[in-house]
Amino acid sequence: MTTTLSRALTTALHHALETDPKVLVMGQDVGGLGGVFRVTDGLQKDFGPDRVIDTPIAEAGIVGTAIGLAQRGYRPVCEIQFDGFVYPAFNQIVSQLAKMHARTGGAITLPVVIRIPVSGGIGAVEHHSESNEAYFAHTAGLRVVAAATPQDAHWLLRQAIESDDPVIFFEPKCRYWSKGEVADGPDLPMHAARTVRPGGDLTLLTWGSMVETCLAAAAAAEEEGHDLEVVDLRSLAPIDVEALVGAVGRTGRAVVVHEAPVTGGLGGEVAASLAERCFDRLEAPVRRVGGFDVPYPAARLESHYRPDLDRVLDAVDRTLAY
Amino acid sequence: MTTTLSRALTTALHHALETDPKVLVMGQDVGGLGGVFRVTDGLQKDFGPDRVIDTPIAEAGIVGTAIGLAQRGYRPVCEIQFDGFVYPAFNQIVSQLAKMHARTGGAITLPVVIRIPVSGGIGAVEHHSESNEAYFAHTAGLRVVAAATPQDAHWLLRQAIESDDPVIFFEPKCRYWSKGEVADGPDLPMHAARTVRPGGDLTLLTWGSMVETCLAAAAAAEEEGHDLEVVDLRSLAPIDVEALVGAVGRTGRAVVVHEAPVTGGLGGEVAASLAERCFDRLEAPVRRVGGFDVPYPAARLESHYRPDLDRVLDAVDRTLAY
Amino acid sequence: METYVLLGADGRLSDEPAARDVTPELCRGLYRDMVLARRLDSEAYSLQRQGELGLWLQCLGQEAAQVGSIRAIRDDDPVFPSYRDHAAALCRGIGPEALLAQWRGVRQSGWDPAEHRFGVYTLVLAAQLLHAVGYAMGVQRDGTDEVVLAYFGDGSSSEGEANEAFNWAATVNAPVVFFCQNNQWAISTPTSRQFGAPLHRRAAGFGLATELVDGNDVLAVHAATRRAAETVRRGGGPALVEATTYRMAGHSTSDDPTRYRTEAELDHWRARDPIDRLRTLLDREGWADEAFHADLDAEADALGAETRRVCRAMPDPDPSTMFDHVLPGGSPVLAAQRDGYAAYLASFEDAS
Amino acid sequence: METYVLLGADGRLSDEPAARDVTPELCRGLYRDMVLARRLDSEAYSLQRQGELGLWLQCLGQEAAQVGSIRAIRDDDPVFPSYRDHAAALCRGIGPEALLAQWRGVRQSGWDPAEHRFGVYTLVLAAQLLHAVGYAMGVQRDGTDEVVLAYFGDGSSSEGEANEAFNWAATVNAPVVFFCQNNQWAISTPTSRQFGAPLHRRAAGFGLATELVDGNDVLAVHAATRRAAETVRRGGGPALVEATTYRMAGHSTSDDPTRYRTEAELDHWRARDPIDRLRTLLDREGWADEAFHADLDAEADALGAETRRVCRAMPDPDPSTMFDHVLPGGSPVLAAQRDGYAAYLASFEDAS
Ligand SMILES: Cc1ncc(C[n+]2csc(CCOP(=O)(O)OP(=O)(O)O)c2C)c(N)n1
Ligand SMILES: Cc1ncc(C[n+]2csc(CCOP(=O)(O)OP(=O)(O)O)c2C)c(N)n1
Ligand SMILES: [Mg+2]
Ligand SMILES: [Mg+2]
Repeated sequence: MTTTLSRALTTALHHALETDPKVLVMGQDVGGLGGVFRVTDGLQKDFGPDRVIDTPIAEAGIVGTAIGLAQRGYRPVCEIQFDGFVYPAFNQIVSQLAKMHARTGGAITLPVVIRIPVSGGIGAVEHHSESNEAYFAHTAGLRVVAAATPQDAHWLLRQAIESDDPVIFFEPKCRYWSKGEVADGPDLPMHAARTVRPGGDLTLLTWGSMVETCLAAAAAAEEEGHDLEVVDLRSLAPIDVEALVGAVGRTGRAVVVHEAPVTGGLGGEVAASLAERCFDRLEAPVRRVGGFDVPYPAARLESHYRPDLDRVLDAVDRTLAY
Repeated sequence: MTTTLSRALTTALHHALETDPKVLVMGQDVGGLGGVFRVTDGLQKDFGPDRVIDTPIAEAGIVGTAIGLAQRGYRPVCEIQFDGFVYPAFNQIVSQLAKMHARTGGAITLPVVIRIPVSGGIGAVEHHSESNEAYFAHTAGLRVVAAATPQDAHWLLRQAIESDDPVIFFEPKCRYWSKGEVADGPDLPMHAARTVRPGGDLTLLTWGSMVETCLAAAAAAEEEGHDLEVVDLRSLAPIDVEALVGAVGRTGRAVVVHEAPVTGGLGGEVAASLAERCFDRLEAPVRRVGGFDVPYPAARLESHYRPDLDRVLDAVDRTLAY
Repeated sequence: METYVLLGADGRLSDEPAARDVTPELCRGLYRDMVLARRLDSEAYSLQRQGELGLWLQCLGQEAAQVGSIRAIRDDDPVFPSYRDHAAALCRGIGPEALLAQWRGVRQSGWDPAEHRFGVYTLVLAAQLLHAVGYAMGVQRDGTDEVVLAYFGDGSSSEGEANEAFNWAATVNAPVVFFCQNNQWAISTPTSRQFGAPLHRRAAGFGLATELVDGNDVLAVHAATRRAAETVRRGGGPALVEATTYRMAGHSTSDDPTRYRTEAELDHWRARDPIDRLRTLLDREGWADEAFHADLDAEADALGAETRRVCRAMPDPDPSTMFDHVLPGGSPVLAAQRDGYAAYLASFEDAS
Repeated sequence: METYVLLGADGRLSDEPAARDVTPELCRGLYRDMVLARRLDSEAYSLQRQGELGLWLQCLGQEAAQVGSIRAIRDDDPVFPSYRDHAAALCRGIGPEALLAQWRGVRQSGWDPAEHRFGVYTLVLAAQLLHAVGYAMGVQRDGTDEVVLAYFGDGSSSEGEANEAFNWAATVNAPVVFFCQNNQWAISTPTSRQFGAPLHRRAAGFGLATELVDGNDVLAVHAATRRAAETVRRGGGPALVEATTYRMAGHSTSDDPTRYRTEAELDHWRARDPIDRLRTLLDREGWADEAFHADLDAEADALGAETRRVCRAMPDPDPSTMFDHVLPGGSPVLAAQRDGYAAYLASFEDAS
């Protein structure tokens, strides 16, 4: 079935609500409005306001009550309206959601999913274009995934809801309206990286909104005779390190691409792991392409802030030329 | 003057309160009690409750009102009681404190210092031993420093208070009672890394609570004929990359040591930068020694969680043997 | 608590004592402020529709709440706004260029807060309320008598930070007036799903002095805010004014309000339009002549024209500005990134 | 609002209607609970002083607030405690091993919440209040009639999350009773620096049903909590009980309360000891004979002995347990870390 990434999420939520009476959807404006990105469109009509819950504007409250609901046996899927509005919930996520299973010696499991529309590229005002995956990926006790395609949006979300792990689920908002195929079943487990495009000269490692950019860069590089591999990490915590090591072990060259500021970003983790694990195979340093160490700029500058085809190719060229 | 790290902080605060009427100290129990670690001991007596402010228990409130006070021309030094209690303030720190200067095009400066007792090693209960520097170091717009000695505790804090930047100031709580010399003036600017011990065979890169551990490891390694260099990063954002590159460029081998979970930790940033910048000089992969990807464990296990001399030496041996 | 009204929906003044303070000058001034604000708002809306702005959040319908309140405080009283407070901003001399820049995406904020004693917009709900309290603590320490005014919405009141601000202010007796524009909606969420008891009651529970006022009655808002501000100024402790009003437009230009509210509800509020209401009074009392209205029309037209002109004239910022003002103390890492990016951009020019 | 009292500081029952429900059995039961709790508390304190526990937070003086409230709800009513609620925990069958494990540092929590319908302690202030509300929303959805009881302290009430919980509960009409042990202090901070108006008033402002009760009067606490719980159970919406009590010990074994409070204040509260007060009633009414007291002493001694024994017997956990239960779904990265660390540890054994 061909559908948009946004619609692929909606059908995943619909399926989960339909098959498991314990699944709940909750967040600001997820009901009658269907969410500001319409991902929950129609769900309240079909499942009622007790299962598709319009919450007060209180992000700590959303995650905190979801934790309580999960302790009662429910499986809440929370929507945070925009990436920049997850911080009021940070305490509940980092100290409660992430740690509860471990601190109770496994007595409490919290199958809570937190959906976060993430990253830029839609010309939004401030606080609406943050790429904050590194905060969560560094937090032990969370599973963090990033969907880049309708197929992953649908199946990763279903897997996330079915999983007993607390999952931070990132949706690249600039890709909500992109279309793609959704297969009848998942092709990969939640934790696996995917080789989106095979290639022998260099591996581009990326996720979320940048997967498409990297594919475009690979296509452009092909015209210049370079055969780039593109790997979508999908799972940002835990990272499928073995798959990355395997890929870069073959090509010997790698560039990591993400939207978040490079410094302290998850690209550092990827680059450091590869530099350690592929030390003897690397023919050039692992370069990172990402946002600058500045607050996400005003919309008219975002094309300069976000990595684009040219900036990716620039890093690719340097790496190939090394 | 020889004094404890804790006392070196107290005298720095005392000096700041004395010389600049705009400096305020605020936090939970900082007044009559002098803070749970007694860092603010005696300050309220000397400067009164309007300048050394016992606040309600509301961390967002502490940082949020500090932002307002700074807009009014004050220079608040906030105390967060323990590392694990900074998260309720995360929204104010990440979206307001860090971004205000940039989002107002420089119209507003926020000379706010947030002091956070950090890391483990004191046998505390949960949420009292977090090493959460990576969250802040990844946040553009913040300066992040970590003191490891009385000298740095005193002078870094004075520099932080004098600086117009918002500064996250980490104090290694297991070192509060360690003594050391405090000189009559600062020997380094706030952003500079320090070579704590010179050495030619391998560079240990570390900060905060682990500086002492690394020095002990270097001393032990010396007995086996290895000449280890120890570099204290001091500034975690921005990192003094050139100094690190210089050091590792000379030794050709490096191990990064910190208490936080390795995955997504700041060690990844350091290792990735070195692997990129010292690619041709590195004779072995940059190894990282840190906490495991688990919530900080119960006190009786913390000696297994925190890097110690043996774990550092293990990584050193592997790196030297590579 | 009864809603305080001075000028009924029918445009008649009540016999409240405060009605005696209502002068023709006051009414003409408030009327002018509201009319100009509405014009700016509708011009900005059109500009968004033409693609000149990325987004716009209209203050349509809330002019009385904003104008009435900001005109009730002193010019040197600092204000911490939310993001829909264009009418209030205009009263503080913030012009269309400054007001539109953020929404055009050329800057993250439009004006210097110190110059206008009016903070930048805060898009993260309720964060500004704590800043206002902190600022007010500064006022206390300085021993001056400014009153801090902080705007927020009904929906924002559910955030933990809003409640920390109420409690903190009450605890330290901060000179702040919290002003809630309860416009009935937070995007698609009605107040019934936002709180279980009226906000003004909650505020009283925190120990704040409270006013509940008809937010579409600019005279009542003015009188109530003045009362609240004067109590605060005299050291009587913080206050909260809840103004009942209505967001006549969608939440933003991205919103589709027909998905969640009815035409009947809109009609109900159309009949309570704050500008029409004051106009009725002006007309009945003969407090504004034709010349006044003609001048005002001309002024509004000029403002509209200026709004269109300055909006279209705003150039895209230079990419290097992205690196400015990140850390006042500067950073070699950032300087390297700025220079590296400049060199990278230059490499394209060299190539072409 | 007047403080509700049934048993005066002099140990006399008031003529309140609820006093008629006071039976000798009830009093003996509550007395026993309080005496046992105090013994456990003091044993744990001693164990900490001997270095057997890393830390202990005493509930000394707050036994009536805890016992009275938890005995007023049903055994299947879920409880979300704070961290000082040992008397309540004991009433739910949580024994000394489970209660001390966390403070000895061998586990992060002591018991299975589902088994005791008593959550694990929450050290991050106020976080548990939102969990309680969420759990109560689950109760609503299940259509059952449990009432959720959530404990917190006066200081915790300043946190944004506490206020989000009050507001959220009121908005969704969640079946929850918030129970505040207002023990006058939050470490060194008195309530006068924590809020500007009494908490029960704030709670009413949020739309919660409220009770203000003498927290050292176990009978009043029992009656007030029962009243609140029954309102909630009947669907009357959430409630908040504020119990006025006193933390007789330091905040924790790391605290030095002489730095911030006076001996006179302690004396005032010593005269209001909740156990003595009920003892006076039991004695005057002849509701407990010598045998009862002898049995109770023996039971307390046995509990004390058991506490010392199980505490000292708790072994250090195996390092590998650190890696258990991080993610229910498991993780290859974590498994590799666990195996790597085991191999590392084994390398020492091989070496020696
Ligand atoms: C912390 C946070 N959460 C969510 C949002 C998204 N959001 C923007 S406006 C809005 C509704 C606010 O309603 P209200 O406070 O009543 O103000 P109004 O828009 O009605 O003026 C929401 C949920 C946000 N900006 N900040
Ligand atoms: C979020 C958070 N901030 C700060 C602390 C540190 N702290 C622990 S107990 C305490 C005082 C709590 O007072 P109260 O709520 O009255 O409970 P009590 O200790 O009196 O029972 C503080 C500030 C914490 N545990 N959590
Ligand atoms: Mg609103
Ligand atoms: Mg207390």
